[in-house]
Amino acid sequence: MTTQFPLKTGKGRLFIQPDAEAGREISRRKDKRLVSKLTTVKDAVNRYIHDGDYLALGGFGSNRISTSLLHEIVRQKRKDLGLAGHTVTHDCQILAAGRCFNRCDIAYVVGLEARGLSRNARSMFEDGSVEVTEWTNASLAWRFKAAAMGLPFLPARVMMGTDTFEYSGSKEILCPFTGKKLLALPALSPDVALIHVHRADIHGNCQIDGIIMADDDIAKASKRVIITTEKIIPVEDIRREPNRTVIPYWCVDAVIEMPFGSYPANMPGEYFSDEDHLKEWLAAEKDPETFKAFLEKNIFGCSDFYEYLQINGGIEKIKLLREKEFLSN
Amino acid sequence: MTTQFPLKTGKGRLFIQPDAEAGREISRRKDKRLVSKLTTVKDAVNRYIHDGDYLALGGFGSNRISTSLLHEIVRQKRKDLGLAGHTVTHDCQILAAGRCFNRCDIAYVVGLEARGLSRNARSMFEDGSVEVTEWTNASLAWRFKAAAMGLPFLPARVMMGTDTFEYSGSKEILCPFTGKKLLALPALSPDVALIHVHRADIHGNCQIDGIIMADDDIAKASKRVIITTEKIIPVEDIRREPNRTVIPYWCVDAVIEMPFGSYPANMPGEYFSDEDHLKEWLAAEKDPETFKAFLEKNIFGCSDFYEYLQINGGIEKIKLLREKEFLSN
Amino acid sequence: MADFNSMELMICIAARSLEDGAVVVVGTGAPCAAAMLAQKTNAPNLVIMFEAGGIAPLLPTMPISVGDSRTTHKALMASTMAEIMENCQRGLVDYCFLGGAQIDRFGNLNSTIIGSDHSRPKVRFPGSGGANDLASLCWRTMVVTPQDNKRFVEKLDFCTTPGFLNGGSSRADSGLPEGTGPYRVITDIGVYGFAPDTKEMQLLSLHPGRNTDDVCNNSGFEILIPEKYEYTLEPTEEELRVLRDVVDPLRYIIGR
Amino acid sequence: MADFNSMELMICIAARSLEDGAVVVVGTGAPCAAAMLAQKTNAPNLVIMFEAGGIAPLLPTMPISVGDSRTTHKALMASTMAEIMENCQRGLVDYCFLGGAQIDRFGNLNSTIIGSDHSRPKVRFPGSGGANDLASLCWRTMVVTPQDNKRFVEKLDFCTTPGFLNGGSSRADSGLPEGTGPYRVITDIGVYGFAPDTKEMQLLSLHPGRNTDDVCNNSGFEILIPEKYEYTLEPTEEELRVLRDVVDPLRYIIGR
Repeated sequence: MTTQFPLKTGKGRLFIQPDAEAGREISRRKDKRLVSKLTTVKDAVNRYIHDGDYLALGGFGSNRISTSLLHEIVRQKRKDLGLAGHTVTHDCQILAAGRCFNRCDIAYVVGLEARGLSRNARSMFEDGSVEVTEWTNASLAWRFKAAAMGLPFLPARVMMGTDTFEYSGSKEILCPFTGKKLLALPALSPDVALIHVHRADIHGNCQIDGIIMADDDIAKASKRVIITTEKIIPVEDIRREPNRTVIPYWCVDAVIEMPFGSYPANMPGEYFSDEDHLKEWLAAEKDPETFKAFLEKNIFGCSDFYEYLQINGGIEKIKLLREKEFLSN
Repeated sequence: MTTQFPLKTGKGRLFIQPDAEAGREISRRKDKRLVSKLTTVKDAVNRYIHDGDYLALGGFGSNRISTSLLHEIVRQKRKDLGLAGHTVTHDCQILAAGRCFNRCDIAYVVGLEARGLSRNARSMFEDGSVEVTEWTNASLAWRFKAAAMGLPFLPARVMMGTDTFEYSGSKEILCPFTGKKLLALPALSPDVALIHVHRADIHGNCQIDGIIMADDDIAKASKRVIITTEKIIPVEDIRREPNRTVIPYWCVDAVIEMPFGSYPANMPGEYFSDEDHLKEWLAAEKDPETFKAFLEKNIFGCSDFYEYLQINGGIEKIKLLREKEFLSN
Repeated sequence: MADFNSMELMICIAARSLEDGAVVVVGTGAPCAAAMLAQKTNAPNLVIMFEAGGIAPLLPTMPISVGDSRTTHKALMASTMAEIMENCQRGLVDYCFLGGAQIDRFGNLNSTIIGSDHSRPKVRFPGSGGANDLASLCWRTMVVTPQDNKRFVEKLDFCTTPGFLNGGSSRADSGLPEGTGPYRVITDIGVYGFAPDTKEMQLLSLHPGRNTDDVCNNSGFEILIPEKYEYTLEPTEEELRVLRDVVDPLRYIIGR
Repeated sequence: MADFNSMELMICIAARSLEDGAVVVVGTGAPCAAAMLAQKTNAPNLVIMFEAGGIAPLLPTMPISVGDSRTTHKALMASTMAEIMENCQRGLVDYCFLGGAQIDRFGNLNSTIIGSDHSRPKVRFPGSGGANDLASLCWRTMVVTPQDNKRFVEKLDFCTTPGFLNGGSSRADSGLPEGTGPYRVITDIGVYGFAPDTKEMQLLSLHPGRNTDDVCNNSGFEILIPEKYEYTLEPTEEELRVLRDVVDPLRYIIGR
């Protein structure tokens, strides 16, 4: 049917085929009862994340990420994961530390923005360990949105004319009304989404302060959603401010209360990123032995996230990062 | 170019052609400076609403509507307006009272939901005074969203197979990825939008409590936007809760502080609808002479909205409607 | 036998059709009453949505508009019309409830015009509103309507809202989401479903005191009467009590 | 002649290019410094957006990520990545600022790979991020970059982000929004624009102490040198004072 469009198609592989009917079946089967979904990081990773799954990560790289889940994925040695890289920075770096993924829809990877590039993550993309399809931040955000809207595709006006398009999985189409060229972006429905929020009730209704990035659409687009939250709040608090609900409970499969759970990344209004620790991580990657020891200390040698937090300064460190967040230091 | 799709096209007229490039020029020319846009209802209608303009109305018929602006349009005898009818109820009834419009994209018109049908509005649609194109609530909401997203169209999965499609201005297309049939909805960019909100600053940054209906997208889609607000708040209050900003200031051309400005319609968290007055209005329409006198009293004989509010009970009435809103009577 | 009117009967039947944990988009009136009744009887976890944006409110009383403040009273989310419709399009919503001025054998509905000239209709009705969207996108469409020859017609003046279109596989071929369509038509005479192959309306159960002549004589098209059909279970005392005392104490709906 | 380094010079030139009331999407580093400087000098009503969702913050200090909490400090709106990109697509955003590992004569940028085999690149860079989107959708793309033969190349290893593509009308033909494209390339040697017809990069103004040989010798492609070009005005004392004392007192950017 698509030969009706004498237009270009990107040659990148679609790791997830758009399928609105399959998406509908998944939404239909989600549990709509208001039941408690409280669990632990260990259990959630064990139960909901399998080798080969395609992951979407909430937040934006070094801001509001689910560090505790990412560490646990590495500890549980998940392999062959797919990754939506709509700006993944420290989160990508963590998964690269475990060499957990083998394919990636790339908008932005291996870099930590102004902080520099992750040597270890880069090596995975340079030595052929990772199959890549190229995208952009907007096109990945809109691919999630297409799935969230129950559509197989969304039109857009980016990427045309570039190699980014050539190595993407998108297609050129003509607007049925204006006859002008547009890009068609295939819906993206990840197997699992990991999202860290400010507040959630035990059912999974979530509030987020500050920018939402793409998390509302990711939650709706994904087959399974694991929420870590700074704080559990009663459902009555959700019902008091229904305008503040960003992710509704039926999207969510697991809820874990995880104060400071975005550390060492920034959590808006709570704590700033731990730049010293991020620098230490980047530096450790320069030497394989150093990096191995670093990971042993910070991930494999820790039984859980709080041990990791503790060895990096614990609550005292968080207090300093709070001060930094509120610009008092 | 569109003949590439051997698919059906609705025969309804598009009152506004989708044109993403024209929309971009309008966005470009909007004033982005933080200047005061405070004005009066009279001035705003006089300056921004011209005979022949195509209007979108915020809210949902008898909930959170810009009554003061609608009355003023009737008083200033605007003619030949176009109307986006994505559920217009009492608002449609007011404009029909002035026979102000001559074309309408219909999802829901002439009815006041459970309250019954407006005899006068119906007559306009039955005697050929109004050219109509059929749509649905979702398709109109998505047409606004397409324009808000800067796209000429959005795909959807509604309307197919029905007369609603046949009398619409939409087209069938094939999904470039799945080959399956979809509907294409042309973007809708109204000339003017009238939106009533809970709080706005003098620049036009708006907060809304409760459901947003389609107002965020309408504000972005429209060439000009007139905001009436229950209350003006300082810009510092906007900056204190940037998550609550639903309409950003650059969309907005005029801001009018208009407490109780949705009366006799519901304003969530402020006052319930005045069911007695709405019933009186519906009843008055049954007899032309009675209706003429009713309009003389309630619109033409009033110099402004507060005179209308005063003759219908004034602040005492609002106090009763507040009690009703809070379920205490 | 308890004493009840047809509206009470229809609401009770509709309520029973909603299983616990289902998601339903309702309008004002009987559908909303049915959803509230279901929540307070067989389906405490029923999720009620309103097309203007309200999600899972604790309804204190019957809304008068699908966009009024009752629809977000202690709601879990106050969203947008697009968000609700996208939830439906994404397959989240199990049921919608619709009515209409006319219905045909395939469950198609007309709420647009009476007359043959669209530009000069004899009667103009409100139009689709969200009806076409909900019937297109929700898994199962429920129709609650009084039954008579004027409403149950051989041919609609205007097909506002899709049922099974021309029957058979025509709905599936249309591009509308797979596996969707009319599920039950609940009238004051009986409950109807649709034949699996032809998608024609067929009798499922007869209400107390009704017979198949009532079914036939109150329809402009032939309703299939299978050899076996059920008799509608009457509303229980408990259902009627909750409906009358809790759901609609002022008899806005059941007093009609 | 005031004393300043190339980074300070580039930031001051970039800041001057932003007129009051314009909307700009910036990343971290020099572009953000330029936007802050503009706000505090010639463009108090400059609207700064960050691609992750922050809109019009009162920046207390330089963000370290385009998604960190500084980007919504006393912001007018905290939105989403999609919302920012849709603002760009709708034509709201006048300027974006980009860099890259390579740039060609038509202002196309590479931030994806070095090497010829995409599946086994010699060097993997982060990729487009939002660069392709912003350069596709914003009215004017500004590039701020040091200039040398390795960056200014005859042929990109990978065209991540559209400039004028193959020059001439190729960008307009591509489907990208009309009237958009690269506007200025600001380097440590000069400021460049693009020839109206061929869309090739051409010299607009030379920085103090630079000559046209510097322009040519530090580019892998021929930069057009028109008969008439300007000499860049030096940063004023006031610009340098604001940049050093207010915008970047810790010299994160200007100390590079």
